[in-house]
Amino acid sequence: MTTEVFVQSLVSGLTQGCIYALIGLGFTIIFSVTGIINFAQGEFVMLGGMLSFFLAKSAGLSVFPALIISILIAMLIGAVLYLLAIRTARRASVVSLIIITIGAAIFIRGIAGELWGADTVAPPFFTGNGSLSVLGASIHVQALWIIGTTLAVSIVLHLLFSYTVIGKALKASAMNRTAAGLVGVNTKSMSLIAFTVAAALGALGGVVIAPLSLTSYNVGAMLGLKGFVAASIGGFRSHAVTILGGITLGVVEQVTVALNWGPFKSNYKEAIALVVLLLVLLIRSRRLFEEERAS
Amino acid sequence: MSSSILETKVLSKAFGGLTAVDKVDLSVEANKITSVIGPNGAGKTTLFNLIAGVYMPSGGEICFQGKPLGKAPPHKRAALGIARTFQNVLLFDNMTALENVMTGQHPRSRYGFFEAALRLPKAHREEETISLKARQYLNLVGLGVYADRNPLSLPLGQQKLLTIARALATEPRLLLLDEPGAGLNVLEKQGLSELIRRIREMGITVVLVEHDMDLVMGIAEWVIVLDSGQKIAEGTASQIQKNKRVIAAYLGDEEAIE
Amino acid sequence: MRKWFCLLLAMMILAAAIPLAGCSESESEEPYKIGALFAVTGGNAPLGEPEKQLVEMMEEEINANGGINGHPVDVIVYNYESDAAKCATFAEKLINEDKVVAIIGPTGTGDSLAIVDLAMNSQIPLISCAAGISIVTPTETNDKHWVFTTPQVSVMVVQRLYEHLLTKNITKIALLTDTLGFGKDGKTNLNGQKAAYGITVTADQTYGPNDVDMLTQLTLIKNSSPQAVVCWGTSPGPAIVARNMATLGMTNIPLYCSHGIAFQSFITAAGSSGNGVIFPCGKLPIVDYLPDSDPQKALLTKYRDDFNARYGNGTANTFGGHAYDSLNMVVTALKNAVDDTPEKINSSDDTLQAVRAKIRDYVENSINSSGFPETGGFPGTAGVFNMSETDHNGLPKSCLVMVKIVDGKWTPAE
Amino acid sequence: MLATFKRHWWSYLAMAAFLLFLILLPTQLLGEKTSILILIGLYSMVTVGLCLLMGYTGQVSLGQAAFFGTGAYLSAILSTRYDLDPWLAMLMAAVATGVFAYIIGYPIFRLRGNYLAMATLGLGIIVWILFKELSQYTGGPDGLGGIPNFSIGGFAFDNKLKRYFLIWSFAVCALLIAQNVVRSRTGRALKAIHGSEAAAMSVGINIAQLKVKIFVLGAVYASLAGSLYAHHLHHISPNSFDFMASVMVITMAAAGGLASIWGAVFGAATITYISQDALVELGKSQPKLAELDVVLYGLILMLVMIFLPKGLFVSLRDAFDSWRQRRARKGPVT
Repeated sequence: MTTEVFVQSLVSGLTQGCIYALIGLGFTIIFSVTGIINFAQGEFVMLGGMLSFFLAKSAGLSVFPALIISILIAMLIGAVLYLLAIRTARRASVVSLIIITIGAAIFIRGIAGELWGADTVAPPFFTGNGSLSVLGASIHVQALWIIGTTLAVSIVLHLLFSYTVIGKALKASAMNRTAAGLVGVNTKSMSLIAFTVAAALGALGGVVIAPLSLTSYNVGAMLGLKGFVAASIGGFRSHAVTILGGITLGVVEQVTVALNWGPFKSNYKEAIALVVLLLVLLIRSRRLFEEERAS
Repeated sequence: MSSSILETKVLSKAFGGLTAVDKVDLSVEANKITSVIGPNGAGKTTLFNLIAGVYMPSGGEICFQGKPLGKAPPHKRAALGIARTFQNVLLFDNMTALENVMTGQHPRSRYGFFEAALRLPKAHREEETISLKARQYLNLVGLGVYADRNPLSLPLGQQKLLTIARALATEPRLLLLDEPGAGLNVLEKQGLSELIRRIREMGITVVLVEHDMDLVMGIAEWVIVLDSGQKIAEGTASQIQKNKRVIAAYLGDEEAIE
Repeated sequence: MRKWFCLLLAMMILAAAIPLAGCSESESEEPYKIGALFAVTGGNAPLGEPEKQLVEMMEEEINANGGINGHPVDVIVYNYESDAAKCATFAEKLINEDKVVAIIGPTGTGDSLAIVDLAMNSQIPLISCAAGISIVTPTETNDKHWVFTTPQVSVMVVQRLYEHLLTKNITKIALLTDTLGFGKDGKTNLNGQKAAYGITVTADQTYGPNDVDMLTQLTLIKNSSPQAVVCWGTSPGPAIVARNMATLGMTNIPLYCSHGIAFQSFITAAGSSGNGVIFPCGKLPIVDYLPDSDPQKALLTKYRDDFNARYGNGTANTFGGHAYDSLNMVVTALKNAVDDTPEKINSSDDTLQAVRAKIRDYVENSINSSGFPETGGFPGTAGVFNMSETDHNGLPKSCLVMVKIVDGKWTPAE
Repeated sequence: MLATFKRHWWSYLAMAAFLLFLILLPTQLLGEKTSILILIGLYSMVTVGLCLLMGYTGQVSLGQAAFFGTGAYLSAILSTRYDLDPWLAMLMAAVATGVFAYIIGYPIFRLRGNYLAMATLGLGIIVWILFKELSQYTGGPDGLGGIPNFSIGGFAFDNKLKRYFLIWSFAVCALLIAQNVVRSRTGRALKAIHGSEAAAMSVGINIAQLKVKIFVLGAVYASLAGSLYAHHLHHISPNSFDFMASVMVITMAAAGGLASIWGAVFGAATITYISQDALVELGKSQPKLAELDVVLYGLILMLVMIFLPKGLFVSLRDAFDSWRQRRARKGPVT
């Protein structure tokens, strides 16, 4: 494989990986605070992309207002999802919660399909359709936006969790829900915040990626899964590792394409993420087991 | 201590930094009621978990009836004849009281998947004996009338008795009781001591971890005192009551509490 | 808790009861019942949705113009959500419960294959909207006596593309196909036909449905220095490919796609990068360039204008057209070959069977130049059909044209 | 003793009534819906397998469709590509699937809760991808056709009614076996694992082994159902075994109230009816709602789980029991 191809695969992988990372962060935040895996997480990516497009198209908004509003709407939906579906299902089992969020995913996807049809749409680029080349590989300007956004998000999250009251409260309830409750953290509102933030992250990912990858009402599921892999690499605890995990996953996927070798030339590429998932889970299993023993 | 049923040799268990059980040598005499006491965090429950096989020791070994237990998992040790109850009860809330006790018969019944799936006579016969025995143990602890109740609908005292019945149903040689008295009223505690004596008379060795000194001193024929993971004393109830180190440990503990 | 429980129960009952209510609704006059199976949601939604829309539109139009021989027509459309199993269940439903005279659809090749045996066993005409030739190729277990299909079969599309490439002296091509059914099918045919046309494949890449970009694949392709890139897939893939080729500055290499991009949405999605893309397709996109002598022109123009008028500009596409052709065949058959009233048809299973047979025979024997001598065949959106006992597709290669996108408009490439 | 006997006596009566009902259904009551009734039978088998794992043992599996699929594909491939007798093909498929489940069972059941869920999900999707990619065997996305009927000697199961009885006899056996297992010491052990793994171990239950055993049983059930499915529809394609298929099975289990054998049948029936019939009919009579069927499906999923976490069937049964008890209290005490 030539350096050109290799570098190109790294660049594409990084771009793709950033999205996985953003989605993964959503999973991590919700899970660490509520102990719930939100199977509807991927749908927020779809919502972000579709909303931004249709706000720009129908309401004639320019890129950034559209971006803000679509994220706000997504956050609203995230909050509603928590309040109506998750909170009402008191002391529901893991299974129930899994099915509830899956139901929510199907529901959101269905509504989106109804509203916006099955066609693929291409929101406008943030700043033009340019691209610059590095070592013979090309990076689209939008890709820079994606990478930049991910960077910004990770910094903001870090600050949020380390220096703000809410952040600390979130952290606390992530470490130990009951304890956090005892020291006066309102875990319910923490869960609400977690869902809202996660929705925002997903939507943000959707908005920045859509101009490049294009989007349609049914892109959520697979992206969600990739995001989950990223999150599981991060053990649903560490934000940093989740981000790294996402990026690694993206890069690995692209590099296998670059290898241009037998199996990976086909759809088996899609399976890579899942194999990684299984490996990570099984490798971690002993530790997870101990954790549960301890608690 | 010739006829000891359980022995630990320099038994240790460390969790990361702290050593919960520290080079403990002890020997439990058969057909006696032995009590392990000690202030909170002395490592009593950890000791139980080591004996029951929930934790694997980080050092030393445990011998049951003269044979080292090695890395045998909990279910194997139950089959060997080590039964236990839990501080936090842990009854099966998805079964009736009777069925809870019936689960205890698991290691004593043989029929498997296929006999069960096809309802073969063997399965039938064994089921009969299982439920018969289960009822006996239920009656033994005086809960016969609650056979079809959901365990969680019973008051704590009876829940604790139920766990004892469940443990007895495994037909153990050694019964480990983890704070059976906690949360019981005076009357219930008397009943409990009675029950424990009766169990001993059935030829079952009883080891209990207990905070309630009156209960311990009332029934324990041998008392082992742990403090911060180490065995600081052992002897008969009266000997222990006079033991300086024990008193010190406890006073320290008392002060800490107040 | 209890009240929620009641609420939910009520909902369940509702879900169960409404259909019954629906059944009790009876039209003033009994209609001819035609069944339709489309993947309105799921993987094939972009194809299934317009098909369903077309059918709804056409049904209204027919009934507005007094129906078929004075009888209204009722097209029962089921959305099988791109699930072959559901497709089979609904097909049985159409045959045994709704007692339709013929089935049009399904949307996908696999889904069609899933019910061809059913069509044979229950002896009902099945006029598919999927492009896999295997649907109508007889097998030892199924002579496909009852099965027809109206799109230009994919192998023919590939041949048409290759012929065009040869006229442009292009013999070294790179393949970039999607990993879904459509792309895999294309890949198979592209590789299967290349030898016959003396075409060599320099690179054979695929892309997943969720790939953000195909830059890596395209870089590999670029390095294999082909004369042209052939991208086989449905949106969004090809649009991304077009954009990525621009990003990589591969403007000197022409991009050829499949009829899978014959959507307005491709042009909007690909933007300026879409210009210069060439693909084989039915005549619909370039209908305005057709000579008035062309037997399809009037029909295509009407189809496009009606569809756009109803569902918005640029929504008319070739896939809705396939549903149009399939339904049109059944309707024509009912018009010309069936004289029984719907009442009589529904009176007994024998009469129903008889009509199903009549329709099948008509489609096989009269949807061709003998039935429509003045147009040399049955004009449809996909082409002029000449069905025969041996050809249940009936489309000549000539019904495909090469379309080139120029300034965001479809224009003839030849 | 008396109580348990009473319960059993009731269930024998119920069983007889159920069998009679099963015979009447296609012949007298719902002949035109036979194909849906068949699906209900098949999904009941899969769902019961899952209930044993999820409801009784408390272990989640989001990949059950994978076993359904392997059963279907192995059976189909063996009987078409290698001209094996369908029965033999079905047997071999079941064995292979069981072994497969056994091999992956041990590592995967070191996981719990959400992690187990995701692992099984990943596994399910990997298998699904294999169905699509191993085109030379599976026919790729277009699927595999021309799958022969079952036949005993001269008698071929060549129409729906025959297959209905074939499939339901399998389903009923599966149900009975499951019920016997549940009422045995194994069943108690399963429940014990669900109740408290620590306590379960303390009474001598080998939880790791038992989890895998029941996982294998569920897989074999799914595999058999898959084979029957393949030889019933004669054509299979990957979409029928994707993630959503697994979700559907879970929904059926949940709707029936995970820890209930008969609930599984109820759940399978309800969900199959809603997704395969009711919503479609709804769309036919109310065209506006036609597109919304998927949305409604999602909505129903959420509502059932939110408001009836114990599932429709169990909730109904509980309601009925409490009503009976209230009446009993009023009545004379014997």
